[in-house]
Amino acid sequence: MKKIEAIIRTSKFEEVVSELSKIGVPFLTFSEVKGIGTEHATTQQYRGTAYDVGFIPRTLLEIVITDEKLDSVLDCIFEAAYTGNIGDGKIFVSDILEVYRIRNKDKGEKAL
Amino acid sequence: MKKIEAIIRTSKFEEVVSELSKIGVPFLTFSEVKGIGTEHATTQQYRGTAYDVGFIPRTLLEIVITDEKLDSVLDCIFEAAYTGNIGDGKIFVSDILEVYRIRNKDKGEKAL
Amino acid sequence: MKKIEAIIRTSKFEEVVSELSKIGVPFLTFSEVKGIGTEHATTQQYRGTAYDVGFIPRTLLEIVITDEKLDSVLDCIFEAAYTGNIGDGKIFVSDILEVYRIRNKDKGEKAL
Amino acid sequence: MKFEPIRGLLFSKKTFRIVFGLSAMMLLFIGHSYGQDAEVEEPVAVLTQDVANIMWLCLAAFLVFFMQAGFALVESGLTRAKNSVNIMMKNMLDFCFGAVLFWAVGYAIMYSSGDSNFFGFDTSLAFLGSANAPTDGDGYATSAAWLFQVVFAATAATIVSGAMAERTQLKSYIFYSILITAIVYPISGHWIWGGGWLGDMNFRDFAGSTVVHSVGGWAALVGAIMVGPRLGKYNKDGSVNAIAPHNMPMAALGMFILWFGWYGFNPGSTLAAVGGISHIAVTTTLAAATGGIAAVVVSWFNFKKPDLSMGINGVLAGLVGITAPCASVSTGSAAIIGLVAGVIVFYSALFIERKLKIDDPVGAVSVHGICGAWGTIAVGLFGQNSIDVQYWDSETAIKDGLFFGGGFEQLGIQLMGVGAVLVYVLAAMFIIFYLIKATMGLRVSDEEQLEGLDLGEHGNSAYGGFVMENTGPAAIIKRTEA
Amino acid sequence: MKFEPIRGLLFSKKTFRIVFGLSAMMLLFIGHSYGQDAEVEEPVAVLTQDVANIMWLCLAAFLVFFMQAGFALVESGLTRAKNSVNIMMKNMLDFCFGAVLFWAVGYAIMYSSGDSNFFGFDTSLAFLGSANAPTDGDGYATSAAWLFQVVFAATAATIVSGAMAERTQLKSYIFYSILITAIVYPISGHWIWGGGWLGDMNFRDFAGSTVVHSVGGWAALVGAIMVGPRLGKYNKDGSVNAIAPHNMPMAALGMFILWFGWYGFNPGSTLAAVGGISHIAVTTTLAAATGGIAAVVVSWFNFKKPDLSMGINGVLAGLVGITAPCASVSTGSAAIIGLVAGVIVFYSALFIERKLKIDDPVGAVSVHGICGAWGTIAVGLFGQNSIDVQYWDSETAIKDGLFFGGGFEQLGIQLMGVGAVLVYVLAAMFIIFYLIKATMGLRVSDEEQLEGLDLGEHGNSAYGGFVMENTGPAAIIKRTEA
Amino acid sequence: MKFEPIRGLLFSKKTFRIVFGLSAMMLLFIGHSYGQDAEVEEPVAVLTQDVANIMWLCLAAFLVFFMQAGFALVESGLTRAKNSVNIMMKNMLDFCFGAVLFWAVGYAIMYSSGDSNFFGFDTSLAFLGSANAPTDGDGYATSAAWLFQVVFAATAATIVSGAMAERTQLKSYIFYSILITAIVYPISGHWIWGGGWLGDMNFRDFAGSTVVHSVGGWAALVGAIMVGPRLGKYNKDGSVNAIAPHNMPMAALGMFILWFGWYGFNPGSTLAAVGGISHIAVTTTLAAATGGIAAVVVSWFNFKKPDLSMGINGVLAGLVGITAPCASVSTGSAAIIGLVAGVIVFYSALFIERKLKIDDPVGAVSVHGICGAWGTIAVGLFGQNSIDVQYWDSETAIKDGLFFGGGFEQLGIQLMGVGAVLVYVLAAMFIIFYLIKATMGLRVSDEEQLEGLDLGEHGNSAYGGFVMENTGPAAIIKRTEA
Ligand SMILES: Nc1ncnc2c1ncn2[C@@H]1O[C@H](COP(=O)(O)OP(=O)(O)O)[C@@H](O)[C@H]1O
Ligand SMILES: Nc1ncnc2c1ncn2[C@@H]1O[C@H](COP(=O)(O)OP(=O)(O)O)[C@@H](O)[C@H]1O
Ligand SMILES: Nc1ncnc2c1ncn2[C@@H]1O[C@H](COP(=O)(O)OP(=O)(O)O)[C@@H](O)[C@H]1O
Repeated sequence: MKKIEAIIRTSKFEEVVSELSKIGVPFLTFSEVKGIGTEHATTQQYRGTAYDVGFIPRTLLEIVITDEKLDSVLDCIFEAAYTGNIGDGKIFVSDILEVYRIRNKDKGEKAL
Repeated sequence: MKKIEAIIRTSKFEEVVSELSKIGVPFLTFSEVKGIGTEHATTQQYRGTAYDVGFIPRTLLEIVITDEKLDSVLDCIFEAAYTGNIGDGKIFVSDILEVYRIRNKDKGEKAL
Repeated sequence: MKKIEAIIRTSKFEEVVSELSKIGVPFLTFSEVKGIGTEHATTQQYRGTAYDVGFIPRTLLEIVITDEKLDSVLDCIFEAAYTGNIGDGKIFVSDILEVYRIRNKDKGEKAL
Repeated sequence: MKFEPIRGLLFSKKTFRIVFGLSAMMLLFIGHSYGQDAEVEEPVAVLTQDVANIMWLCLAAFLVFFMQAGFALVESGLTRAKNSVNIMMKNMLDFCFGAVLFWAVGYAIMYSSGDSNFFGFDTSLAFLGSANAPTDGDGYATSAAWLFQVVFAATAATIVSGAMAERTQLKSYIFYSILITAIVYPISGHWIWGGGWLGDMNFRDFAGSTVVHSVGGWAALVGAIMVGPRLGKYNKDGSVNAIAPHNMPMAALGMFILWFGWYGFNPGSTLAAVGGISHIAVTTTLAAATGGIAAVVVSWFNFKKPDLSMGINGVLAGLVGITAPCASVSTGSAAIIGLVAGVIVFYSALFIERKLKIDDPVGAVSVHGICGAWGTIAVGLFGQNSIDVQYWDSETAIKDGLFFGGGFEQLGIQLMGVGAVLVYVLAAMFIIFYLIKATMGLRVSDEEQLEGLDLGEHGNSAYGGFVMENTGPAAIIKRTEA
Repeated sequence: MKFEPIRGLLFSKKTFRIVFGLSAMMLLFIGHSYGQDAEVEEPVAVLTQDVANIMWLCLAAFLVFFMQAGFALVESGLTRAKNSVNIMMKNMLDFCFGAVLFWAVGYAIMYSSGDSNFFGFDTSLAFLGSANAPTDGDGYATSAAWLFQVVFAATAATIVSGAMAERTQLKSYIFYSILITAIVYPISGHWIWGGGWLGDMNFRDFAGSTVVHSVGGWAALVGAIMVGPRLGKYNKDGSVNAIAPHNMPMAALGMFILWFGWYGFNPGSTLAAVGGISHIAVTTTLAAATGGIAAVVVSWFNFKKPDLSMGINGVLAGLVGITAPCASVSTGSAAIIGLVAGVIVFYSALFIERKLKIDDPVGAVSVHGICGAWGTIAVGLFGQNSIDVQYWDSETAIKDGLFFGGGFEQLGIQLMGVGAVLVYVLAAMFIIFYLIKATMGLRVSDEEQLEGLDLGEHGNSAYGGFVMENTGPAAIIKRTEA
Repeated sequence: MKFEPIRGLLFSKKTFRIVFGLSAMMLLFIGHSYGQDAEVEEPVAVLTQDVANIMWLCLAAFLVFFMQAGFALVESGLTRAKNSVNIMMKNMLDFCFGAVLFWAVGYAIMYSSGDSNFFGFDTSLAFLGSANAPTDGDGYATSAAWLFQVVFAATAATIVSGAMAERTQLKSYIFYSILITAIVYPISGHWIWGGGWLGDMNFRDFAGSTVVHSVGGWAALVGAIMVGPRLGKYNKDGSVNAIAPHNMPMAALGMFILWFGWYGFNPGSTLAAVGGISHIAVTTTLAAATGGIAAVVVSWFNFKKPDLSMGINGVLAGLVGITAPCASVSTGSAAIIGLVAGVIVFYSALFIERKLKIDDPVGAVSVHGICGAWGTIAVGLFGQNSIDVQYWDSETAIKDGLFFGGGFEQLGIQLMGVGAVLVYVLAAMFIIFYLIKATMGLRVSDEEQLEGLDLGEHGNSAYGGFVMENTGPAAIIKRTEA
């Protein structure tokens, strides 16, 4: 099994989730994170002094998936999270040794 | 060494932490995440229009542990996070190559 | 490629980020997490009843990096996040199978 | 503010004169007239009715001024956090610009002497005319009258802010608010309170259900239509999404402040220190209470749960509804008028949102426009000559209302007034918003709307230090069943 | 609100009559009586004492009304975010229902004419009787009296809300609030202010330490006991957990609003426009100040850090404490009464929480119940006939208090009043809450309590857009040492 | 508060006397004097000017008291969430301690009878002297005067809180606030309002631009300098970082409350119930409005975006600026004075922050110190004898100002007053803060400042349940270009 961590634009979140559910992946865990990269946040100002918050609010999706489904999920994210501008985000793929479902101690693919 | 990521019910957080500390694992990192899965959040309504926030607030535990202790930690979570209802959550196990303690540059198991 | 997860003191965040950017790593993702470990949070009190929030707000840095750069990043964090007191935090290193840039589907080291 | 201390006022002749520069006007020396009453030797100064009227009018105006804070809080509380700076700015500026414009122009239109029953401009009142630097009680009375009027004008202006919240350009809003306080509001105000044709017909709008609230409410309707709905409010199939508010306690505090300020709005409209203010305060209280109850109960029944935002709207609907008839009806009638207003506002808000597909984030059109009309009409239904005549002379007092045996006469007049103002305001505001839209534009860009007007218009945010949810327009908000 | 402009009022005979419909009652034409004083030629209208009384009573009532917002903010601020919608709803509805019920029933009980010293019902006052549609100054005076009383009744009712916060069903709360405003409060109110047996004994409770605050406080005590503590408040071993508040600036704003409103509560209780209101305002100010200081200092000493929530309670305790004696004591005594109240409220709150194990989230029982009793008793300790007699006639004025050489006479009367009201309210409220509990239930389910009453009772949440901590009952809150 | 009901007041002789204990003083029985007027038979009680003055002074004082909430909200809103508990505590305690000290000492200094033009202490006024337990109208008038003065003294004290926010020890702040209310403020107050040398020169500061605001503002300047800037405010190269505020709607609400309270501050300073309050209310309104407009427009021009915090400062600057001249200028002049104040406050705030490198988180020095001086000087520029003489007798009225043909005479007096108070306050406050710093210290430790004073001084936090950003001093705040 693989873990996909996708750091995407917050504004693309809705779209990605709905596309994923169309290809049969209606489960994931996400959280609000902040990204530092090439793209910079809009400068804010208070009483005329500008400040750069230095980061951009982004959404981190965490999806654990069987190896077979990996490519379709990747493609789906490429599609739905894309704007073509700097800052579209990254996807990291890593190995997961084991997965358990707490409710019934299912393990492995059954647990997904 | 292994990394355990457990996505549990927020309401079970207290119990899991206290059980873990009983089996000698009084350290972990956690954060507030949101889950999309089979279980759905209660519908809210505003001025009569219902809305489904679409996700459930969950707590993500991240525990890095020696391979020997893995099973006891898993059992402990199975026990303490269990309600038997849909939405009890998942546990993902993966490999960790190396661990360091920043304070003294300890590495490996010593660093845990 | 490797993923570095560093759980550091929130107060050291600024310093770590600026040091990392000096060694050519001006990209990372971070989030607010809470740590349970040897160090405890300051006790608060309300109407005379003390309460221990039981955790410490910490910052989790997530940096994916080429294998060559791993050591320099680690050293940099060791340096910048250090105070010498209990609670300086931990660094976990793990393997990343693949990295993609959503904007142009770059993969591998090019995508970082 | 010199005093030595104030005791001096009472005994030292010198200080006495110092502070009581107006003595000739204000003090009433009585004394030797009491030939047979040897007890009272010294002349005793008493408060004249003229001064008492001025003081009451000022106090009432202060309370009405405070409603500005209430409007700001209700509007901000019922919308999203990313637009809060913008909303506060609008509510501050519409009063600031409104005060200056009403001083320069508006008052002179509203109270232009009776040459015309439709429109006039009395240059002697522009910039407060002689009361600009008053040197007698006459001038002070005019100052007090202006003060009480300016807070009313600002109320009418600020109502629109809520209906156009979260998507309107700041500069367009300022431009609009200048025009309504300077021109639109004073004209219809002149018709009713300034000696114009509606007033001459004995159209009764005691404290402004129509003059203030309906004018604001109809302007809000035009504004909401012209600026269009917020992104994500309506789905392609026409179904409605909920856009959740960001701070309900703030909205509730705003409601309490508005209710508090209304005790200046209605009782102050006697324009004089008279005992009758107590009855007005009672009718105001009861209508607010029954309005709140009605809206909560109806929402409980329809939604299965009692809705706070509807309850807030209900209280305000009751208050708007009783504003015209507050000095013409019994307490029992007031309770019914409020109750009906609470029901009306509920169904009206849903109708406008769901059927007309007009996006009015705070329900301003329903509360102020519709319930303002209801209150004005209610005079023709529940009005009683025997009560009204206490506040007016017998010639100008209303006829009994339909439910009190007076037939349709007063009701007809009320309906005509409601209709005339409706048509006038819709037309005037359509032209104004059309011109603004055509020149400077009304609506911010979609990107700006998504990231919030605080960032787009002001470059910062309302809640530094708080972690906020990263919400897009409909982000993480899915409509299920209504 | 027609005027042309108000200057017209002064000079045009016609308009004059229009607005001054009440002229017969209110205006005093003086003129030809000044035979020898040729200066004053025109008759000058002056403000009669009757109208001045009505106006003062109304103004004071407006200020007291605003306290409703203060209560809502203190209660909401000192509790958790997940119950804020519910708290606002309760504080809005208890006033709404209270106003209607007090209009229909309560006032007729409280001021039933003196057939009975214990209980009566004056049908001529139900639904405000003849003042329902007043046509003379008499009716206006009754309206003003009702207005001032209804805001007091609502205060008593809303006190309970805080003590039962975060776990009480909304419908049960509404039911309770109807009963207290319609029946419980008017009965004991009748005893003291309505011509009943306690008033006849010259029991002194000038502005309501007992009539309003203790009644509310004892009802809160019964309510808090009957509904039980919040989940997670007490551990199995009986030790106490802190349940941290969600918005301290909101609570502090509530305190300021309450203090502000108290200037209507106490000085307004003269019921007349008299110079003595200034002394009452001074004693009120000083007691609030010393109450706040005392509670902060004592908490600083005991907790090592000054506690804001205790300071807020201290200010309110000082205000409640001075409410009964505000017009009977010197400023020095007022400062002492406030100081003692600030100390009492601190130890009382801890005692109730830690020893009695009663969960009163905002300290309502200590502030209103205990300090209400303290203030009433203080009249018997610090009262001075020479001051009191300024506000009452010599027959009904109090005797000097214990510390002013008057012995135990007045103190005895005060103690009897405190005791009688305590017993009565505990009994009445026990029956009421018992019946509510037995029929519709008092407490929400544990699940609902955990996820918050905003979600459970109202289906939404107070702070959309903010990221909140996912707290369970005692979640992430561990008690260490007190 | 016994009544049966209030109707009793009107008809029952007994109750009448009960409440009207003061009848001898307050009631004016007129009747048989109307020989030829058979209509009026019964004696009719009327409101005396003395009582009306007391009531107006009390009402105005209540409004000014409420400003305390406004100050607390503006200060807290414009700073960071981690210091909000501390700020509320300071704003509560400075009033509490201020009231007690001004009662014990301050008032006796300020209104010490005229032995000395510079300093005196009238033991008969300490602890309110005979008005401690007043038994006549004289005592009530003193009580009212004290009440109105104490809220002014507390205003001066609380201004400093904002300038020293987020880094000052609580106990040092309490100590400071005791000294300013007990000694510093009363001395310069005595010079101007208490019969001292500046008042004798006909220096005009009607409602306290200098007496209250400049005193507070200059004290704030010394305080901000002595406590030093917040950590992270200035970089090593001297460049400035923005420290973002945590709650802009809260700050805006505070502004509205302050504006509302100012209607007590300025019109109340007539110290008497006179018609002239309406003109004062109008000048106050216009100056606030133009001040707000000016600051927003200037910030829009300079920053490319309109800045709400500057707008809030602008409104307050307009209000401070009109405080001295409110009863001496025309409405046109008032609009100009406010406009200039709004511009001044903008550039002053930037100059103090960027050039002087003094860290004043809320702009208190600019709003109250600088604009207080501006307002005082404006009397010498825009003042008109013909207006001023309405409020003072001809001997003490001001000369026409420079722009009204009066030359430099009044301007010179105004400048002298501004200068004298500036020098005095800077010197006095330097000594006080120096001594506090040398003994107990002024500043909290850097660690405490980083984690917030709420945790350090009070052991808890303002916003339990909200997820907050973990901000260090300059954490995640990087300055780019100004
Ligand atoms: N090496 C990395 N490790 C972790 N997160 C990264 C890394 N590089 C980029 N990110 C995340 O991806 C986001 C987008 O990267 P950015 O360089 O701005 O644009 P792009 O994705 O188009 O290359 C960043 O804000 C950051 O959150
Ligand atoms: N494949 C997955 N990848 C990441 N997170 C998942 C995945 N499947 C489930 N989750 C997380 O686990 C939570 C619980 O899953 P759910 O399907 O609701 O119930 P159960 O755990 O009983 O199967 C989800 O809310 C989500 O946070
Ligand atoms: N085994 C672990 N798994 C995950 N997080 C850990 C683990 N051990 C420690 N941490 C994190 O590291 C933080 C610091 O650990 P702590 O024991 O307090 O001090 P030190 O880093 O000096 O050993 C903890 O607050 C927690 O967030």
